[in-house]
Amino acid sequence: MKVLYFAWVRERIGKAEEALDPPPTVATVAELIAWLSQRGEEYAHAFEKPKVIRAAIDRMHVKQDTTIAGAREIAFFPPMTGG
Amino acid sequence: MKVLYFAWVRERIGKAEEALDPPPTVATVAELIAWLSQRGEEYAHAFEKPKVIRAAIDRMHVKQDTTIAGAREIAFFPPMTGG
Amino acid sequence: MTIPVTIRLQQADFDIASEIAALSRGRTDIGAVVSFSGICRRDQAGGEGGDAIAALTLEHYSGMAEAEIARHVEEAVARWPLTGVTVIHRFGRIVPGENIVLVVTASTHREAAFQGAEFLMDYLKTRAPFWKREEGASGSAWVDAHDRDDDAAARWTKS
Amino acid sequence: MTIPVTIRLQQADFDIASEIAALSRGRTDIGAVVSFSGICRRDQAGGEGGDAIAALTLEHYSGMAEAEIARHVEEAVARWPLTGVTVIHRFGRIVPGENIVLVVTASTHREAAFQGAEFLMDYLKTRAPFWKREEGASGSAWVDAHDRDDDAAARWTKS
Repeated sequence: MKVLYFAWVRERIGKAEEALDPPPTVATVAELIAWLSQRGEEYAHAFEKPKVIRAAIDRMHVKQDTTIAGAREIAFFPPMTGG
Repeated sequence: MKVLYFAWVRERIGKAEEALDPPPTVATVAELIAWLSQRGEEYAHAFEKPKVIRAAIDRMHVKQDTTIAGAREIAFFPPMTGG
Repeated sequence: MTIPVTIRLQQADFDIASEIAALSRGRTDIGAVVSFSGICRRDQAGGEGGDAIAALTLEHYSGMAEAEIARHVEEAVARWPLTGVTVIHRFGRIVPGENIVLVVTASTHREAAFQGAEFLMDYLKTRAPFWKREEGASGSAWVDAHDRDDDAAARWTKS
Repeated sequence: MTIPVTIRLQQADFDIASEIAALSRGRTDIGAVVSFSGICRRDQAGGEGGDAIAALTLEHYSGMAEAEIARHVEEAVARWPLTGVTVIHRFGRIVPGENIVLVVTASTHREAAFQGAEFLMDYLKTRAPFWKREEGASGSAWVDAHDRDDDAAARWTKS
């Protein structure tokens, strides 16, 4: 699946997107965040406060208990500050 | 005092303004309306539903129980429909 | 603090863009500008499905209208942190598609700009001394006041 | 009924006047047009009295932002009798005094135009995937989300 990062999540991780293939035990958005946090210091820093992180699956806002099965594109970002 | 009429009050009375000198027994706006209604058919027609009539003294909205003592300019008109 | 306030009653049309620009040009303390323009519709005010109107004629109480609008702009400025207000109301004959009224409010924040503009429009609809007469195919008639406009205006009354 | 809807995300500035005109030109069924323009302020978003900012940079999630805004415009059109909606949101670097966002709503009646514009602005502030970064004298920082924007957005939730 394609994973996208925006704003300070992107800056901390140091990239805007990557292709990832998490193990099948990673079933939900929250589990994906936990799995990503193990991938290195930059990920641990980006996801240090997981409750702050917002997520979208295939360009729709989702809660962190949402399953990631079938997702083609998952995005992580801070609370939005547009307008 | 100067008395002004607007919209259909003006049309029914047939004039936009006039100078009037009501007797001292006419103390309030409501009493002035009653006194005006006696001045002819056109006035009776304009003021046939006195509760609908709005009034201003010296360019401020007033209720009909307001005293007219000291008024220089009194205006009568229907409910406003601007905007 | 004095803020820029423009109040104009005029027969001529107005240019919304230049009025918005005039409130915000060269300023960096304004975060939000709300404009409301009221436009003459072809449908009769009386309801849907009525005769089409050919024009509106707006009568006003000159002198009182300016003073009343100014008082209500002052009240809006006292209630919300506005950084500028413009109110323009036309009078005379206006055909469908033409502008009737413009309110522009500027503020640091959007809530104040929206609330100030709504307050002033509700006021103009119910208390400003203007009267509309509609010209239709079957003659002309004064527009009746709407209860729902009074209800809208009543929500601003401090209890 | 299909109504004119324009949604644009762009780096370039926009012209408020032509957007308002585009929604109302040649139509005689529109009685009210509300426009909201959000402008980049020199004060920091963090509060009064902070450092002045030199610029904002707006990042967005291309693809999601357009789709999300379109869904919310559809919701606004379903909730209020709107006759036209325009939403323009800029991205990239924006200096104080420049436009950031524009919402224009047209309707037969003013209440719908005001409510539709406020609903869309509250949505854009809280749920549209845009992020602001401020450049100041002492470096640059991402803007924090405001609780009061969330509160404003929450009032539209149907209970």
